[in-house]
Amino acid sequence: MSAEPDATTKLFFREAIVRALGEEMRRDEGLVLMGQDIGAFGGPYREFDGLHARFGSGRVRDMPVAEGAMVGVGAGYAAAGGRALVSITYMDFLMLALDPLVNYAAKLRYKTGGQLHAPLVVKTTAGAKGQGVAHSQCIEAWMMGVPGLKVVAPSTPADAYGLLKSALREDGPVLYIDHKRLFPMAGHVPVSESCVPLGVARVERAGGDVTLVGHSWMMVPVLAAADRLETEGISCEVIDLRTLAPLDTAALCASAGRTGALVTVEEGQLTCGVGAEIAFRVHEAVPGIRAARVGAAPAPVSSNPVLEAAVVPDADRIVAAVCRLLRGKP
Amino acid sequence: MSAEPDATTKLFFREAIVRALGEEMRRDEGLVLMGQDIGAFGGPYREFDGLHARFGSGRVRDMPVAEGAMVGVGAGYAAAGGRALVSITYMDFLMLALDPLVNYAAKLRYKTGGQLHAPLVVKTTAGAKGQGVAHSQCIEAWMMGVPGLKVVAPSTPADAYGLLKSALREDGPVLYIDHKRLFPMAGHVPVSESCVPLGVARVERAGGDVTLVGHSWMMVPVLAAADRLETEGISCEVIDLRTLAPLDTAALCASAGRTGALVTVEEGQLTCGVGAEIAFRVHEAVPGIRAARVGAAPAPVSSNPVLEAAVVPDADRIVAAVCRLLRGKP
Amino acid sequence: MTLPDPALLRSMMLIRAFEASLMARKDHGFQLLSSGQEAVSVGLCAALEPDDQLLCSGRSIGPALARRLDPNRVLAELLGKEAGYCSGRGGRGHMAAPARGFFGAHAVVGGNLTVAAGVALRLQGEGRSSLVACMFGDGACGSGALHETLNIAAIWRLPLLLVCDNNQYSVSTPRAAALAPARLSDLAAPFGIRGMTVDGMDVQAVRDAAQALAATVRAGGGPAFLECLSYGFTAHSTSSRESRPRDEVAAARDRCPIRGYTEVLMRSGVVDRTQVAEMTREIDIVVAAANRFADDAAFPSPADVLLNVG
Amino acid sequence: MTLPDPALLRSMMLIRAFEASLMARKDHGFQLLSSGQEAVSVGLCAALEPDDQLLCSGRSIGPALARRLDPNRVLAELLGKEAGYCSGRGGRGHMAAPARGFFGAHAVVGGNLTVAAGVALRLQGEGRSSLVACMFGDGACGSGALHETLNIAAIWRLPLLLVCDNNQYSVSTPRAAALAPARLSDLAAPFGIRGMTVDGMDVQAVRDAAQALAATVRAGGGPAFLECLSYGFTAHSTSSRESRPRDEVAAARDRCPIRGYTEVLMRSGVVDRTQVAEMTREIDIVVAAANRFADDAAFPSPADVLLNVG
Ligand SMILES: Cc1ncc(C[n+]2csc(CCOP(=O)(O)OP(=O)(O)O)c2C)c(N)n1
Ligand SMILES: Cc1ncc(C[n+]2csc(CCOP(=O)(O)OP(=O)(O)O)c2C)c(N)n1
Ligand SMILES: [Mg+2]
Ligand SMILES: [Mg+2]
Repeated sequence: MSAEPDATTKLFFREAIVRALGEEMRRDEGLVLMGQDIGAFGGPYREFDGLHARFGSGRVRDMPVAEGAMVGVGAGYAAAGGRALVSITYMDFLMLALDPLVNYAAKLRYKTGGQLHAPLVVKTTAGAKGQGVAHSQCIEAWMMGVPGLKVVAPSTPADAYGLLKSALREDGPVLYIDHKRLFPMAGHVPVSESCVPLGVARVERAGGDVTLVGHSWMMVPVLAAADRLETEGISCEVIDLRTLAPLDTAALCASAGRTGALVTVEEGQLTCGVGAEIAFRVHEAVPGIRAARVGAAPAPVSSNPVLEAAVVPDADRIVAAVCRLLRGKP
Repeated sequence: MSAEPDATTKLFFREAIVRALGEEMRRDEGLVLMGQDIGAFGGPYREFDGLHARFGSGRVRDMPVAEGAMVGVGAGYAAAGGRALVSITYMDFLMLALDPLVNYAAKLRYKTGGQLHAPLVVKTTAGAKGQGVAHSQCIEAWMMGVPGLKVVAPSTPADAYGLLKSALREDGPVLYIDHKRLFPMAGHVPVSESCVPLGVARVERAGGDVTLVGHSWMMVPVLAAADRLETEGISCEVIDLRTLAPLDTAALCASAGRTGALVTVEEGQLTCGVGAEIAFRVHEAVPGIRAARVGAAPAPVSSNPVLEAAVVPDADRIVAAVCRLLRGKP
Repeated sequence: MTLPDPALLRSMMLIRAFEASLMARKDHGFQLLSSGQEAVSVGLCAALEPDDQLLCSGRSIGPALARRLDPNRVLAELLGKEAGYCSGRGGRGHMAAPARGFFGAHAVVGGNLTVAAGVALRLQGEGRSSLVACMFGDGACGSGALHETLNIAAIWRLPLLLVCDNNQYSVSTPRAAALAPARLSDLAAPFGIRGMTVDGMDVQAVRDAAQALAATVRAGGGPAFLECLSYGFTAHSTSSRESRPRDEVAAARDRCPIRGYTEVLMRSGVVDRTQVAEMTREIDIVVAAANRFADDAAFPSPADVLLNVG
Repeated sequence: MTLPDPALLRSMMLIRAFEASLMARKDHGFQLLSSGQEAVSVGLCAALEPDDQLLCSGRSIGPALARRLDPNRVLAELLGKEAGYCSGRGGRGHMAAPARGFFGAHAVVGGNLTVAAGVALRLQGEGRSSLVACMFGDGACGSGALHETLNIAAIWRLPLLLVCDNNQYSVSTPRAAALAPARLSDLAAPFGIRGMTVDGMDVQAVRDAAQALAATVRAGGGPAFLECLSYGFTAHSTSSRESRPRDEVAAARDRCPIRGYTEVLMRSGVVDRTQVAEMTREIDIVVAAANRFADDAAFPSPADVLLNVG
């Protein structure tokens, strides 16, 4: 009883992750998962649920609170012929592991003249959800310029499933980013096993007046903004980046070339951010394009509900940015 | 016998640093310097020469190879009412210290509602000079978007002197960046004590056809390129950023508004880099501006002399980028 | 060994009642509680002087109240109100009141260790006999920051009292599965740092050990390491699943530090049943007042989001 | 205790002569030498099997040659030539030849420790009796990476032999000023890891200790920690000022591991003066050939700058 080729099933985001991990664990006996509380506990967001029972404590490894070592051990294991996924609970703590990730894993293939490479996925969770200044940051832009490192950040269960599987088949390190607010979301995922290729953005919605670009959780306010703008007669083309490095420049330029206007949206800081990079590339390819960007206010993200909301972009701010850009209002 | 108000004296870059540190040490008894081999040894580039002898081992402290603790201890000392300068020999190792710098020091004032702040300067050295993939990186762009953190990167002894002094009088953390190739350079420094304000770029050379923007060591190839372009009839306005955060957006926009063309130059990676940010801001203020950026090739910086040179921008590449931009050649 | 002290009991009871009232609120948000582990904060704070500084992990409610912060402002801070110590910006993870000897919490596991060493360096430089105490969990002992801190504190003989509140778990991970040392205080030995391990459910044992170690630290003897074997009565956080064996939790509840110390005090005749009841009533009043204070306090204005950034 | 072995002498002499020839070149670039410290690499490598993996710090010339890499390709790599093991991309700081049991150097101090634990995890999973040896300096003992590695290696009983080549300095900083422990091998004790400290100027002592510890590691006994007390004959790097006391350096030269071991071998009758002279001549030929090989080898083309990035 095989499923229709494009049949789908409904999964929660965290279930899509469990499924991708389970399939890849079965496919590749060398793959080990390492992280804090990912064993019998099933992961902070149950995104590792059941894997410990299925694959045992040799392949699903709880680790001490030692982020530097977690990524270093993962990199060494991967470089020695294995494959590792290391879970860094929150992206803020990735700062503790940038030395092994950036100085070692991302450069390994280059510096050894191709003798070694590190098939390592560092999986982490970004974004604000009431946990305060050191548990809320989005620093993916830092990683987008690291030669040898790829970066993905899905916004749907299907992409989480498909991108994670692709990431787990890469030769070099990949940073895979979830968002705290995505885990409880549900969505349609293909019934049959499949991958989503890295480096390909998705046009989430076609439109003619302006191109809206986002990734991860920001797709939710972006799509809400597009709905509202529709009612005001503004037709938005919405692009979900999915992969941040390498950027799908061609798709972005093609869309912006059609619409003539670009608004980038990110939850992290704007300065040297995702939007700055996209805008530069689009400007080069589409001279005269109008561009605006929406991102965090330049402040830390407090656990304070009022101030957290004041920092993080929402549909209102996106709508306002689009209107300002299109109507030329200051 | 007091000096003329604008009398200058010739100092090597490293001497300018020693002078700034010495003056500020005398001025502020709470200031301590911490770093590897900065004591009797005088620092990797002799940029701490003589300070240990003058101020003693209580205020000029050699530290173990423990970058995370170095910045954490410096932050705690500063937050408790002192002031600290922590020397991280190479910027690559700043990755080991981003947790205390970004997650603690930069957020301290905000998260305590103004009760505490960390007058901390993290001094480090960026850039390529034959030391290989983990001793050559320029990651200043990562730090430019961190709320609560300032970033400076002088290119002359006078600015090193004046910016370091200003940094050492700030309330919050400042990342001060030298470059390996700058230390042996000499330049004119004011005889009388003075500071260079943070946040103010310097127009290094006036011109009418294109604005060239750089910082740190890149000013050397930028100025060389401007010389060569002059002979080809292209007049360059050259801006030295000096402070990367906060960016002197007004000065950049004013110049680019006059010239109509902008070329940014940085030694680090282009993606989400300094140039992307500058270009976005200038585009917003000067619609229709033509912009190009020059930066590292997307590869690690090998110790290999041929490949290092192939990655890092030089005057040739800057000249080519300017010509392409102005002549509209692809 | 010092005498039984009803102030210790009151302090522990305040923490317990305060957290119970917090949990009874709908708006409590994401919290890490100290209930069950009160003896560690309270025993330690009994050894601290006003000029000392205390730092802790994100499990900050016990330490903050034990350090005698105003419960009104603590609760306001936890709920994000402007009247909180950090104007509602820090919350539980970053609660601070340095003017009251509480340099503060930091929610990065192990992240406050090196900072505490820096604060200790400052106090040392000022030439006073004050010390810095830094509380952290067993989980933090897996992090390299502890090693770097021990080494630097030892070579510089910093006035630093490291206090490991070993509640046997890092989220779901049992301490024995995550950490190789037989006793976590053994980690101090190679650095020539004095280490002790005590029953963290016994407030008097904690206080006596903390006082003994604090005395050597104050006397210029350099840092010390105190491990307190404790156990939390609730799951890791208010949003975590409970994963610990039920009978293990029950057994820990049988070793309740408050009940245990009440018995000690009554047995030694320092308090009687009436006085304990009176204390309970008084604490209820304090806690109720804190809740009213926090309710009446305002949230910050979103317009102030950029205040105190740089 | 095993018998005196002329192969150990030859290996040390090769390192010494190789580095001398490198220093005689104008184009030597930025190097960290092993001269004076040859006994550590050579003694350790005598305890390694072909299937083991060796990792080291940026001070990689001694370890690479002791691990029997081809001197031609080592020198080519140091000089950035395409014929080097890493096609001239790694240089001294990142020399690697994993197919020959040399997983490689990493120039971040302490940076290879956690990586080595990961390699050991892989070998463990493959169920062979191979081990991973990781060499690092005394300076690396200040870094938290060591603590995290010791702990993880202990709880997972990894086949990891940690070898501290304690040359008494981190650049200019004396080990005693930077590190509190009396012996650096003491750092292993809290984790239940076996530690030993030996004379790192005595190749036989290093070999015997490494063999003894390697045997327990191979037998599944978990990690071990070997500290070798050594001393470098030249300044930290080819571009560093010498800052060590002159008489200290002179005293260390008196303990030259090569001279010492030559005497041992001659005294025990294993070699005579003629054989040593013959060895010297043979090594000179090898070193001269390496220089010719490296001279003849080409630099990479700048057009290949993006090769093997991702
Ligand atoms: C560096 C870092 N890694 C992970 C976390 C997530 N985290 C928060 S609390 C915690 C448990 C820490 O355990 P322990 O130190 O024993 O403290 P406890 O919660 O038991 O008081 C973890 C892993 C964190 N905050 N910081
Ligand atoms: C993390 C880091 N910090 C600083 C440096 C700069 N550095 C290079 S070698 C070295 C000395 C290390 O001393 P040790 O570990 O004893 O090794 P040795 O050079 O004595 O062999 C230092 C500080 C570095 N490479 N990495
Ligand atoms: Mg715990
Ligand atoms: Mg050394």
